[in-house]
Amino acid sequence: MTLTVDIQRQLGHFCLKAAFDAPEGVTVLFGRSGSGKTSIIRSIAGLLNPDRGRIHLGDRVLFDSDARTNVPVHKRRLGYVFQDSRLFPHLSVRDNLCYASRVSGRGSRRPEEVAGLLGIEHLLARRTHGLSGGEAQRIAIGRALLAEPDMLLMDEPLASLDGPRKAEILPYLETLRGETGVSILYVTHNMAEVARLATHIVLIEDGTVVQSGPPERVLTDPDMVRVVGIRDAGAVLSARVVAQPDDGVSELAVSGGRLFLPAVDAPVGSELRVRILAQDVILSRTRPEGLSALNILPVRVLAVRRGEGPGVIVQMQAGDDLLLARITRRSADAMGVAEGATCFAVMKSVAVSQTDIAVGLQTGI
Amino acid sequence: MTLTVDIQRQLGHFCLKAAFDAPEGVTVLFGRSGSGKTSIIRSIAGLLNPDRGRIHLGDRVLFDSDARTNVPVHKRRLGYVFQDSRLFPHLSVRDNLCYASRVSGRGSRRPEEVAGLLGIEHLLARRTHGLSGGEAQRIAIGRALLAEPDMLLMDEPLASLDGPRKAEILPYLETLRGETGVSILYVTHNMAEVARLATHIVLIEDGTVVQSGPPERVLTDPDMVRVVGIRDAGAVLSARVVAQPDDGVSELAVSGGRLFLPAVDAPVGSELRVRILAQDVILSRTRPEGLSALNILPVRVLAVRRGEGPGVIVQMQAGDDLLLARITRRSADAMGVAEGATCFAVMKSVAVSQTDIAVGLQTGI
Amino acid sequence: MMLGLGPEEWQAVLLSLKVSFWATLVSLPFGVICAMALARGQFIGRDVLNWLVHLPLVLPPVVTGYLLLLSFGRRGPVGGFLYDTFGVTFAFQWTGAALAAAIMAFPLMVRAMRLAIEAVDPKLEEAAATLGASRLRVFTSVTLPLILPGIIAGAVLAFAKAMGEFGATITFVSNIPGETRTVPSAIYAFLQVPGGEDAALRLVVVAVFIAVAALILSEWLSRRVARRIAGK
Amino acid sequence: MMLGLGPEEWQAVLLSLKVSFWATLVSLPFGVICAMALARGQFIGRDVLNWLVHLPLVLPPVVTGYLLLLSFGRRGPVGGFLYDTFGVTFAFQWTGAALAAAIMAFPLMVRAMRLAIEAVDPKLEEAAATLGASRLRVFTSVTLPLILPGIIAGAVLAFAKAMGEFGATITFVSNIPGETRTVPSAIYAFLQVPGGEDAALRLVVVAVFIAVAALILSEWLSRRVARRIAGK
Amino acid sequence: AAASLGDALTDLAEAWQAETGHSVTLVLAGSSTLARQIEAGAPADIYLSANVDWMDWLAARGRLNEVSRIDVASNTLVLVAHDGAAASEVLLSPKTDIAALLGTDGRLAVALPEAVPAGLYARAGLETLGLWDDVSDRLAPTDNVRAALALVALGEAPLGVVYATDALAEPRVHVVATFPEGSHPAIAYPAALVAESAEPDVASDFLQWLLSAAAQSSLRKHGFGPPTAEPK
Ligand SMILES: Nc1ncnc2c1ncn2[C@@H]1O[C@H](COP(=O)(O)OP(=O)(O)OP(=O)(O)O)[C@@H](O)[C@H]1O
Ligand SMILES: Nc1ncnc2c1ncn2[C@@H]1O[C@H](COP(=O)(O)OP(=O)(O)OP(=O)(O)O)[C@@H](O)[C@H]1O
Ligand SMILES: [Mg+2]
Ligand SMILES: [Mg+2]
Repeated sequence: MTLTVDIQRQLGHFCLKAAFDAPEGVTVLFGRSGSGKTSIIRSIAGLLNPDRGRIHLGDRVLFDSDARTNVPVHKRRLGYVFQDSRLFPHLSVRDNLCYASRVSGRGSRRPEEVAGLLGIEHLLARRTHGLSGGEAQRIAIGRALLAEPDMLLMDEPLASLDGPRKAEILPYLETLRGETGVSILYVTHNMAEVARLATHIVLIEDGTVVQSGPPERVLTDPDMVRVVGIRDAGAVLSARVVAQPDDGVSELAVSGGRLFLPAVDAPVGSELRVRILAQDVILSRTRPEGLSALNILPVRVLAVRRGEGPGVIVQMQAGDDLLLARITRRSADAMGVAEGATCFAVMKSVAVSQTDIAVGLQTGI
Repeated sequence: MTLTVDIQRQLGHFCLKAAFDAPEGVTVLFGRSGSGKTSIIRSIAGLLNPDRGRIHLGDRVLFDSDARTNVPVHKRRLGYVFQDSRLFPHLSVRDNLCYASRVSGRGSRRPEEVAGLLGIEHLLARRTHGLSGGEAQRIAIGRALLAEPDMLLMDEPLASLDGPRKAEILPYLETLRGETGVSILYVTHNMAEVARLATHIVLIEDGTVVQSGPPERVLTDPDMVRVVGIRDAGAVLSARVVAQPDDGVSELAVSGGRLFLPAVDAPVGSELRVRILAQDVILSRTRPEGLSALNILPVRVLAVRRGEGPGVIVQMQAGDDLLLARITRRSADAMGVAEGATCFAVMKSVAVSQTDIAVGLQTGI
Repeated sequence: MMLGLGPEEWQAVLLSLKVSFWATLVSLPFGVICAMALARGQFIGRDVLNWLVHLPLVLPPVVTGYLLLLSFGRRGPVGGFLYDTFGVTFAFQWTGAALAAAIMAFPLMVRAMRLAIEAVDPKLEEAAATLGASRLRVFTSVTLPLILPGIIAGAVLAFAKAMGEFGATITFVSNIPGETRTVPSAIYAFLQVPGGEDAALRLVVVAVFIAVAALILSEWLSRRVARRIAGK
Repeated sequence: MMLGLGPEEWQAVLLSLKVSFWATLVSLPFGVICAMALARGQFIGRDVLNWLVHLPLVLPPVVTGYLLLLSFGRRGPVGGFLYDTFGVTFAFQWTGAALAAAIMAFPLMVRAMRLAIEAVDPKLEEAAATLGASRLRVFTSVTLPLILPGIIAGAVLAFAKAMGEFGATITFVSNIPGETRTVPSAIYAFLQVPGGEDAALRLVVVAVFIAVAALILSEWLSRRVARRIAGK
Repeated sequence: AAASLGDALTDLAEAWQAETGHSVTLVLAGSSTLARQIEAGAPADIYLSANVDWMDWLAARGRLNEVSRIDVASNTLVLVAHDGAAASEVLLSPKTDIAALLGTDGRLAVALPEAVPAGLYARAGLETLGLWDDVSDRLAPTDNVRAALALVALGEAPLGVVYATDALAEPRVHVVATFPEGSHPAIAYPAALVAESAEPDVASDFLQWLLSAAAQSSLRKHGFGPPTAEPK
């Protein structure tokens, strides 16, 4: 089910004016603190009324200022995991989980099952006082899941979780999507979560959508570096394993050449995604000598963006793929990196980001 | 000022029994959700009374059950940044920031200065309603900083911040420590923050301290992988830049050999720290051929830990340093990796983690 | 018998308990509805409702009683209507005493509940709505449990006030032994006759005892409930 | 003059305003302290304090007035002491009327404030303490502003109740024109004589008008303050 | 019946019940309250008032069986003092310096002189004696005569004007003077059958019985005088 959003709303001095589609899969809303992500999600959930606009989910109209449609919150069938967990203090953990099925009959899953997946079985009989931040948030996620919504709205749901727990829950969210076809609209600051989960990205800045599309495209737009943050900017490329020789170094084909990665745990022929951060790419006008086995791709410079600070962002074409590099202004000038120039991109580090086969193989989150 | 903690407290079924020192610098409390981090910090702040034990800060006794000392919260001179921001709703943002100096005369810094550093100047005149999660948390940080405490207690202060903002605030925290000598006790789930900030690590599990010490040692203890999480486990090594040849590949000396990293932005002779994740290290009994330029270090296996799941964790000695590798059980068996075996560690990826000179050079957070 | 209460005095005590109990119980739902409307409602007449509710607090009880007599008396418009259509009569019956007590206690009840409702975090109600709870379900499953301490406080306050109510009651339904002579009326009667002070004092002690018991019970209940709804 | 109030009636109205105003104002700090003690305190005698505060609610006003007379009268232990040491006397003075009104209104005031205090998030008080605020500063800089709506509600409730207080006042300080004849006492006097209803009605209208004005003012104030403390 | 007759009537009711087996239910409240309630349809058989005006008021509204109207008893007005020694017997005459007896700031306790019967009688008596102007601004008017008595009993007021019956039963006051006959209208207690009485025959018997020697002697014990023959 595709979610279509086109809304406007004035909040104090802040003007929200967002239009985007969230197709099936996991759409990540990404933007800096205060950019309006929560306000958008609240509008979709019906907790904030847009001044005007439309919100459709599949063929259901949730809101339409022209047609004066405004489906009440409880009929929208959306699961909302709040930034703060908002557990009901007067109910036990189990009753919190069962809340949706109690009030609306929604949801046929047993709470134990979901609790098991979230590692909160031992809390079921407890009351909510004294729960740790992470425990509370896991219960909140479980509660929303058990409502079996058409779409899950998640507002930084994992921010208070520790790494191992995050890593455990993420695959469950993926499975959930695969199993039930429920789409997810996901707000996060965490680029690793984006790379891991996103099938679609919406970049928000100052209340407006500045870019949206598949991660491969959005993340390699040099204008987006400012929004994404320099440390998180980088490309996501599709790759195929072409050889797994005995020396433990796997050979991957990308559209622009070959990459060599030690011990990629996937059979020859599998498709996967690799993530190359802009800060891990350096440029050279000549093919570096004596470094034959380092990952080097010939590229053509598409754009050079100077930001504040000493660095520049270079967008390059490598085969059919786009790459980003962040180099110092000084070396950019010295090397004569400019639009149209051809050079070589040297990758300090390449991370396997997501495969279609084995979900267990991702980089650390 | 060193903080010494040795406390016990029963919380429902949960038993907190923690003893550790937090020396000057940034001590990171690291542990899974529900392990008792917040409870420890609350005890230090005086918000939770231990059943028995002692808490000293420098030569000040904050709590001592034997001597019946229990310094009241407001006299402890500790700044506390809560997991939830806890802004005062009846005060403007500016008045929130100035709260400490208003009630206690503590703090001589101007709020504008701190607000500038945290990017919240434009919010100063506002009231707290409608602030985004990140805005609120930045104000909470500013409020605690402006109290000019002897030690800052920070409970996942950056969890709700976006990457760029985090990256902006972190150096400020470092500067702050450098400038004022204020020590920080920092709770986080985020391994990148740990690697970036920690001068000392305390690992908590189920309410007890399982390990504490400098990051180099704590993070390479194979028993700790369970606590740290497999994706975040890894070594931090001290390195020195020994050559910066023209081809753009810097040569770094570590105690166990040489590492080659493209374009490390530091002059020859500088000391820095590199971070090598366990999952980025593979092992080979023979020196891999045809891969001369890859980073390969000869190592001796110190310990092999089998966990649940298909992987094993191998702790190795490389010169004076310790390394961790995570390999599959199958290959460990096939290769005969066992205590005392010598082999070669192949690094898929090495990240410069922290230098003594340039704080701007760290890996993405 | 304890305190040496005579049968007539016991009668007054039991009657007071009955009157106060029913006054509280019957006005409870109205109190909750009023409090909700005042705390959350956005409607014209909200202010009018508000001061109507508070009227019995402001008026001297005698006036309230007199107004009740005028309207609910057997010849009053409301009383006549109720009598003709339902055969219900308040005048000079214990039900009338309960009505008077309920009306006098109503502002206290509503105030207490209203404050409790205003203290409920709307974020929790939002969360409930997103989980599929209709407005009514949100109210019954989240708001109501969370304001329980306020409701208890309101009810006990109303009960205590009903126990002490005198002016409106005696004016409305007089002071008929066994029917409308509640403890305060009985105290009044004793104070009116020479030498009745001792009997009055005995009744005062009983009244205080009952009220204190109710308060202690409610404190305990309230604290238990408050603990529960704090998730402990 | 509007409503055709005679000078004596105006005198009663002004006196009632004065009495209620001072009764409310002077009892305000005590109310806050009591409410704090009851809401947060952990001390022996807490329950005793609680029911002492509630006593005037439960007792028939006449009894309260009589007890006041016994203790605060010129020959009562408290009254005598106050008179001997400070020369303060309550008997037959408007101050006595204010005392009676304050005591009758006190339970209402404390209840309202206590509920407000119990609704304050202790997390904010914790945060204030970590920022260096002593207990007292925490109270004045965080708790107090946050309970302002509750204080206003309590004060207005008390004011309204004081405006309507009759039984205890007349028993304690009798009904002296210009000194202790408040509006309710005046109304009572009118109702005692056949044909006095019209004059009583005029005063009732005035009383209602004043109370409604106070309520509306307080609603408005309360809402403003509530908005502010919600951070809006 | 008027509340001030309560004690005596209780004895009479018991006596009559012993004699005839018919039980009597006494409803005690202020004369005005009862009159209004009977007007509103209260289920009463006999109205016994302390006040001729309210009797006339009801009669004018046709609520009474006029023929049955009788005076049951009479009373006298006395001046009482708290301190027997200080205010030894005085003779009430136009020359009496009541102000001096009151001391510098003492007050004269009376029932509301413009409303309550005892107050009306007291005012008339004082006016006749030419003392009214001396004391009119030194009064402590109360809502009923018992409250005035209590003020004197507690020593809050040094002097008071009350019924002889009240003074008789209160050991803490001393009768210092009796108002001369004729200084005020005769204090009569009229009684009549209520027009809508459910059991007019029994009620009428009781009314007649009240004039019997046995009943009258019982009333005498309580300090009441014989019904004045004076036509009303
Ligand atoms: N009621 C309001 N009045 C005034 N400003 C508001 C209001 N609600 C939201 N804002 C402003 O709108 C902006 C967007 O807020 P929002 O909570 O949607 O941000 P966000 O993207 O979710 O941020 P974060 O990642 O920090 O949670 C913020 O600058 C906030 O201050
Ligand atoms: N008052 C209490 N009663 C019962 N259990 C409690 C109480 N307070 C804390 N706990 C339990 O103690 C454990 C530690 O809680 P704490 O909040 O310190 O964890 P944490 O390490 O901060 O977790 P997180 O990273 O999720 O915030 C949790 O399992 C929690 O449920
Ligand atoms: Mg947000
Ligand atoms: Mg915590």
